[in-house]
Amino acid sequence: MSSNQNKRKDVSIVICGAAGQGIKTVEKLLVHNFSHSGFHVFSTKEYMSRVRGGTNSVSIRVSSQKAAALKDRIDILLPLHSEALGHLEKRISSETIVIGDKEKICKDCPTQIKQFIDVPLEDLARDIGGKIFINIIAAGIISGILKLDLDKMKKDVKDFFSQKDKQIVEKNIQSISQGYSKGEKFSDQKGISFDLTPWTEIKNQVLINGAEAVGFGALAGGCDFLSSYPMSPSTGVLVFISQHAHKFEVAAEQAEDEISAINMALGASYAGARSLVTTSGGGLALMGEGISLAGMIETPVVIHVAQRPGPATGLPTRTEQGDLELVLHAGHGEFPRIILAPGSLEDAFSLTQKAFDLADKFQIPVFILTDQFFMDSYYNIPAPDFQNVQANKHIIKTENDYKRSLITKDGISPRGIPGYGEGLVGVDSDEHDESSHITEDLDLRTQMAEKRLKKMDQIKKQAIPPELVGPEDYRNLIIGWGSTLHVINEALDVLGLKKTAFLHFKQVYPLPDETKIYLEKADQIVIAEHNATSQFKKLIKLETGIDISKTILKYNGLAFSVEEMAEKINHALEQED
Amino acid sequence: MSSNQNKRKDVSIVICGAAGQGIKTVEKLLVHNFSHSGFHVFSTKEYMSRVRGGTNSVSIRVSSQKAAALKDRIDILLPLHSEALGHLEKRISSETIVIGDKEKICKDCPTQIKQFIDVPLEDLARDIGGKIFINIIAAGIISGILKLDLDKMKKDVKDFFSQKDKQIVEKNIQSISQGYSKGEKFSDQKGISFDLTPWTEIKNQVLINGAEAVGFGALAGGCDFLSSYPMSPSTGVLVFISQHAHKFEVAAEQAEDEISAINMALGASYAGARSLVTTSGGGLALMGEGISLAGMIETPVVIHVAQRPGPATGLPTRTEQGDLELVLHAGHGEFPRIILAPGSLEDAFSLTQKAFDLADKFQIPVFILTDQFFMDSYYNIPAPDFQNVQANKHIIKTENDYKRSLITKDGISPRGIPGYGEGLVGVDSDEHDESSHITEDLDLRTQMAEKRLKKMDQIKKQAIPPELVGPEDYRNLIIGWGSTLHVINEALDVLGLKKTAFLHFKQVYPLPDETKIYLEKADQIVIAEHNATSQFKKLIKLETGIDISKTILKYNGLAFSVEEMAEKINHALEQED
Amino acid sequence: MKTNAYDMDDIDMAWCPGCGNFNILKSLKKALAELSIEPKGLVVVSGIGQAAKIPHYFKTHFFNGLHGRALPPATGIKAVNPQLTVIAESGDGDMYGEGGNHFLHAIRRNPDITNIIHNNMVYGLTKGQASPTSQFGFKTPVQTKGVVLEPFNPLALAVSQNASFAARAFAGDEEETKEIIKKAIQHKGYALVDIFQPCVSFNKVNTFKWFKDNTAYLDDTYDPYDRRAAFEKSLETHPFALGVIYVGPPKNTYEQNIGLYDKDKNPLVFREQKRSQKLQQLIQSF
Amino acid sequence: MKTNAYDMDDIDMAWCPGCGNFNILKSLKKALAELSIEPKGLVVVSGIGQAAKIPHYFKTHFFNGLHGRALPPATGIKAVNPQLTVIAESGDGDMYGEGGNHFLHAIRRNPDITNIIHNNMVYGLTKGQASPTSQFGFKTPVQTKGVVLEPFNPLALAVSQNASFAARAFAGDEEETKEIIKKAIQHKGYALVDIFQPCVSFNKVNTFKWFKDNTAYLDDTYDPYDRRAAFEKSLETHPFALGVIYVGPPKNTYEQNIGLYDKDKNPLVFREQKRSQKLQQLIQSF
Ligand SMILES: Cc1ncc(C[n+]2csc(CCOP(=O)(O)OP(=O)(O)O)c2C)c(N)n1
Ligand SMILES: Cc1ncc(C[n+]2csc(CCOP(=O)(O)OP(=O)(O)O)c2C)c(N)n1
Ligand code: SF4
Ligand code: SF4
Ligand SMILES: [Mg+2]
Ligand SMILES: [Mg+2]
Repeated sequence: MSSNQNKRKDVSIVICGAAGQGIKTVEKLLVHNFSHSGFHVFSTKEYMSRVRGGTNSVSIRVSSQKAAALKDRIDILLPLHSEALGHLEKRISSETIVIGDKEKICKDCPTQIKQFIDVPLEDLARDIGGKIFINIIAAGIISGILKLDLDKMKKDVKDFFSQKDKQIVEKNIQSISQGYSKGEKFSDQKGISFDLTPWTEIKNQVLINGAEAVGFGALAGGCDFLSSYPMSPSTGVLVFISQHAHKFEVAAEQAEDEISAINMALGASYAGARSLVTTSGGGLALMGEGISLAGMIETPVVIHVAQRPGPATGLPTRTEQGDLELVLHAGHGEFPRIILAPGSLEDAFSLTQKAFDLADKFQIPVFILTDQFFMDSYYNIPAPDFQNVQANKHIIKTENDYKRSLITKDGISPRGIPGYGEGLVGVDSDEHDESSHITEDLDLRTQMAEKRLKKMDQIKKQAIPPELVGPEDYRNLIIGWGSTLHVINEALDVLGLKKTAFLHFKQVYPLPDETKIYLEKADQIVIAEHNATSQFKKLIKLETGIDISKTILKYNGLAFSVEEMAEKINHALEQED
Repeated sequence: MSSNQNKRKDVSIVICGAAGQGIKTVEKLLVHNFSHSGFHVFSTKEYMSRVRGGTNSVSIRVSSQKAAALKDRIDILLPLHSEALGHLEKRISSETIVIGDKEKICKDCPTQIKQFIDVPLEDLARDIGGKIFINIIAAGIISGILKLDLDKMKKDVKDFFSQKDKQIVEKNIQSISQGYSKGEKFSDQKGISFDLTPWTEIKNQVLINGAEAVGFGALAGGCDFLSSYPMSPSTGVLVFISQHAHKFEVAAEQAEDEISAINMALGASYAGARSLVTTSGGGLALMGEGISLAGMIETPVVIHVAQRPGPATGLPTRTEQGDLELVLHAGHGEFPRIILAPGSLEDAFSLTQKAFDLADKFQIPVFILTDQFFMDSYYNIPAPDFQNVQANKHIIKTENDYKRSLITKDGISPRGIPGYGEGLVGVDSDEHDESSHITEDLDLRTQMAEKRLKKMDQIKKQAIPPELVGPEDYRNLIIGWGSTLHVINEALDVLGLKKTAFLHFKQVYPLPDETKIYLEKADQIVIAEHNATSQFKKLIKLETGIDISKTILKYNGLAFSVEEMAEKINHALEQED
Repeated sequence: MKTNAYDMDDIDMAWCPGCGNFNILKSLKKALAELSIEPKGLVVVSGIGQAAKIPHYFKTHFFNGLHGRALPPATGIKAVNPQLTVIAESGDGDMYGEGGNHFLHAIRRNPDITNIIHNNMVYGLTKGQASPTSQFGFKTPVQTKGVVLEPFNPLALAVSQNASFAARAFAGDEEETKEIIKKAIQHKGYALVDIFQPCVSFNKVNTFKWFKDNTAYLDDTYDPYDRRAAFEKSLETHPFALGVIYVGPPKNTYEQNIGLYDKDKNPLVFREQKRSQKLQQLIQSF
Repeated sequence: MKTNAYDMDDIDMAWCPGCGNFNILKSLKKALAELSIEPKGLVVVSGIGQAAKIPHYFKTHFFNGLHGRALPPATGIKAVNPQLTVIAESGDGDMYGEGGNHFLHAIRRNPDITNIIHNNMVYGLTKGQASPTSQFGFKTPVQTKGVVLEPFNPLALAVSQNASFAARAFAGDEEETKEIIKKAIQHKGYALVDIFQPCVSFNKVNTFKWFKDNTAYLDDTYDPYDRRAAFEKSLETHPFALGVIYVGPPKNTYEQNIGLYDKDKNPLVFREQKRSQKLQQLIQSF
């Protein structure tokens, strides 16, 4: 590669191996060092639902510009076991540099491989002390190729293994060093180099994943109670908050099941807490009755749902956007709700924070809808602003004649909590009077039903508008929601179409009125979603009457890649209507 | 009342009292005798969620023609306690003949009452042996007025109380007789009479309620396993089947909770049974995950959902059609389902029977959607046809290489069951291969998702068309679904509008293609539903693109009356568009 | 305090005349009065059923939630405001049937709540199906040949999972029931009070008389701290033992275990949380 | 029969090398072989978790259902086809956590199924959170200060509810575990087999060695028919007793109680039901 012109400003590195081979550790070490070196970094995983074995991969992009979506293209591939090359076959091209134990890895090598750097990883590792060091040697090789700061790298390795024996730490440092020098050598000998411009600002940015962003948002939103039952891919949020529960004075409880989780959360909210529940589709399917209870007793709760492919157990560690309709309709009877679907980590932070405010303000369940891809993807963002984290819980001190379910003009009853003021605070899952006592007064029933539903007016007025990216005078409009934000953005960047814009929804329900206006302006609309029945398309049809005819749907459990999205958009736009 | 011209051909009788006063017994005795005498009879209840006290009422219509909807008008009212007249105030007119203990019942009597026949019910009862006989005396009075067959009446009383002491039986017979002679006297003295023409055919008809009709349908449909948890208003079906379980060789089990109920049912279906679950909205909200499982393992199950007002516990003994959207979307992920909503008792029978066939044929969950009004209403219908009750379970004898999840052209895998044939039969809630073994082959995932969804094509083709009542060349179209069939029919009869037809849906999902054609023919469309957000209207919009602008909605827990429906239809049609 | 401090005016009670629920309500009000627990400091959490209507019939904060789900909200409330006295009260179907899993795990979690069950051995509100505690042979419209399942034994279960307190009472004896409830409320930690309650409408077998004839109070020599003895007692059936059957070894309550009330007794919900700086610190470590 | 009758070709097992699950699979296959239970006559029902993957690893009919929900389908299967041997098998989180209520009520219902729990005292598949049986102080990414809940005692619960059979085994001893499983399968009625199973990936405390050091087989003098003794045994912890801890008094199974198999042994699903006439008769009574 001669001139900087031709060099990539964006390197795509993939490490692939079995569960238990430590590719997550490699990911952790690399992404932090890339970002420390001033590069933008994006990293995402696809993995099987098992603890050992199988074939998993981590895709890391290092770039001079912001990159936050998956690319199919692989510049450097480190296969750590014999299934890896087969597993990634479709993504390997003649430009891919494969680095690995040729003999072990390459039984029947994909023919398109043109650049193979044979490194006896296993022998190297064995010399150091055993196969377990392969992953750190691999991390070293990549650091060497990209000329990262070796001292920083060593320090990180040391920190990372700080719980282990001194000897183990030493051997890991040895591994990283050896790998590094190999990498440096390859880079020089084979002329591997990239045009990566470091950007000092990045050092002040933070590198987090979706689970952490939601967790930070919850802490910033004043969450002080969490009850959940572990379920992939939502467990990251449970773990994050549990880790910091003590410091942030959060009562965090692993419930015996999801039904308990949602009902505990409602108890805590009733008593004045800001409660969070985190789960996935299957868990949510068990919480329907509890969600309906939240609607009836007008008690706030924030529910984070990280989607994975269904039905039933489906593919526990894969991604999908297949639970939108469930979240829209979970729970029997009729009551308001809000559904937010972050597209970026910044969204995840700010929307989760906001969710607690909305829940308290309207005394309703508010959903944060993410997915496995979102939960497990890292990239660097400016540190969120933590100045404005004082919660307004909309709680009043009660008087003697306090009525929890008072019928008011806007449908919102002033919220009292037990033990604060002179009043008694009751809530009732039966239809009830203004004091929340059970009633069979059927005129009152009508009033109460209307009171609850009336809140929808205000909620709709305050809906977060969709974000338009691209020309205002678009003829083609691409629609996406939630986690497909970056991939659609980048695909459109790649395509460079003139009259095409992208409308991204981070609030999917209720939809703000301007939705229709945006859609009516377009000649052609294409919607992209990670499900088989285009659930958001249906919602848009229902809310705006507009029937989007072109869909880009993927539901094999893997996230869209930039190339794939670009090709599909292109194809869709070229198709006859 | 001089000429037969002016006499009513349709008598509306209401008995109103507290839970525990035995008005259900009165209802039972009367309706059977009316029908025995050759009259059409319709009877419906509205009652509070309590075992004793409160105010409940039974409305009975006796008629020369078929009558199967609630009328507001009351011809004869028997208030059994002091709250009764207040409770029914809006339905009482100057034509209402009130029969009762004036002093006890009429503290501040509604002023519109013009005809009060004062009977010292309490004294009469006390003379016989106690207040408990009031209800039977009341039944006697009505039988007397309508000149029913006293001997038959006595015999029924005897049968009804056959479990009790001989003395009690005697006193009840005394009560019926005494009431009867009072009634006869009133009829003669006050000239109360009606123009009821008996029709001998009626004697060959059967008088059943919605719960029994669903139950009969299930037995005829080959149901041989039932697992459910009691929940009003669905418990009637559980009770009906339990009562006859032994005779019909049904394994009927009261489960520890709804989650167990649906999962037990799926186990039984997997093993080859025809399984039924009966519940209401709250119970269904707990079954979402199980329903999703049915979708994933492609195992048939029939789920009867008797709706009541929500959210949460709501009004347990009242009626609503508020769970359509929940039934549509219960369960995470994407898979086919069918939702049937009987309008008549005949429908309840035939659709429930059919539900088992559909479930087995397509290996999916099939829902029967009813409501409290439907469950608790009685009328006479021709006895269902039980000739055609041989079930085709679509089960094959397996071969050695049997694959339960075989990918076929139409998406339907031949259904084997364990222990029948040589093959092994597996099902898996994870994504799986054709042998149902867990897989992470993501291309296979796509194929499997498509296989499951593909069944929807055939299902849609075979959807039961809506029923058009009225002129083919309608300009106005009234839409209804499920239990509002008769009330809309009768309201339109009353209105006698020329260009207005009624389109009733007994299959609400998926909708057959002709739906759109029907709707497009109309200039004006009005939809009537028992909910606050017009859920079926939304479904129609989604499926046909047609946005119905006029709605008739009621959600106070009471069923529409004929008068109310007529007035609202009239009003809606007169309104500007 | 006086019992009438809990009285509400002009309420329409949905219980049947003669039902054991009235007795339990009286005992409970007396117990609360004698312990000087003000309505303002009390939350009654209930599920759905006839028993579960109890918080509508006296002055208290209340959370009348879902069928079977009284214990989870009670736990949530206690976690964020341990200063409240929390009672979780429902019927046998609610607590042991639909809510069985929460019952099991609440015992293990040990929140400082009093768990009162109106055990009428039947589903009252839904008109008379068998409940988990229905006795062998009990006939109902659903169990047409009589109950065949082993009757659920809540006391034995509580002992088996080392519940911190487990007692049985009989609604027919208001005075003793009151005493038992008082002990349960005063006990720190999860306290089970299973109360035999005649249902005059749907249980014609287990009547006031039946319960009277088939129960016997523990005598003074009985040692509730002996787990094995408690287990034996909990298995005895005719008569069923009444009184405090088991008190487990001292242990932390759930609220204590949360670890946020060691220094600061102020309930979580009343704390002025200042998080800006902590968040700033935490993000720096990322 | 030979054990290899259950072998499947070319399967990719998702368990970690060294995991106790492999031992259990071996014991189970041997037990089935020795009892001559053919794959064709066997249904294994499981939930979700590492343990719950077991029916994918040997020849059998299987219903791999939802997390926590193995017992209800197992019961449903048995109801309509009692001729099948039915095993409900899952992990401790699945059976005692999410599925706790079914566990409780399956014991009461007494279907003739064998309920095998791989008890590794941790949630394996979801990567190491506490399970109901996790011991005090067990640290995890969620239980950062260690487990504070009373560990769930399945054996004591089973005895408390008069389970018809309850045993504990240790995966480290394939031979004895096989014997215990055989007894459980042969037992008519619900049979619990809780098997201590080391999880080499997420439980570094309760290892093969730990289990070996902290368990002891019941000796020959032990009488499993004595409920009180069984209860005492079930409470002992260091060592935990291994073997058949309790066998309840003879009683009907759930399938027998259904009352449809007294005369006709033919499974419900194979009966040619002729209902036209019965329906005709029934409707006449309306
Ligand atoms: C999810 C759900 N399932 C079922 C019901 C119906 N239901 C209400 S109360 C009840 C049982 C009542 O029995 P119990 O708890 O013993 O209380 P009791 O009425 O006897 O006091 C049932 C099954 C419900 N409300 N919610
Ligand atoms: C409704 C639902 N909630 C949560 C999960 C996630 N989940 C899968 S397995 C599991 C726990 C596994 O632990 P255990 O049952 O002990 O089995 P092990 O993996 O240890 O063998 C959980 C929480 C799920 N699949 N479904
Ligand atoms: S139904 Fe039974 S438990 Fe309920 S109030 Fe009446 S007597 Fe009491
Ligand atoms: S995670 Fe634990 S239980 Fe699961 S296979 Fe691995 S070692 Fe076994
Ligand atoms: Mg009860
Ligand atoms: Mg486990």
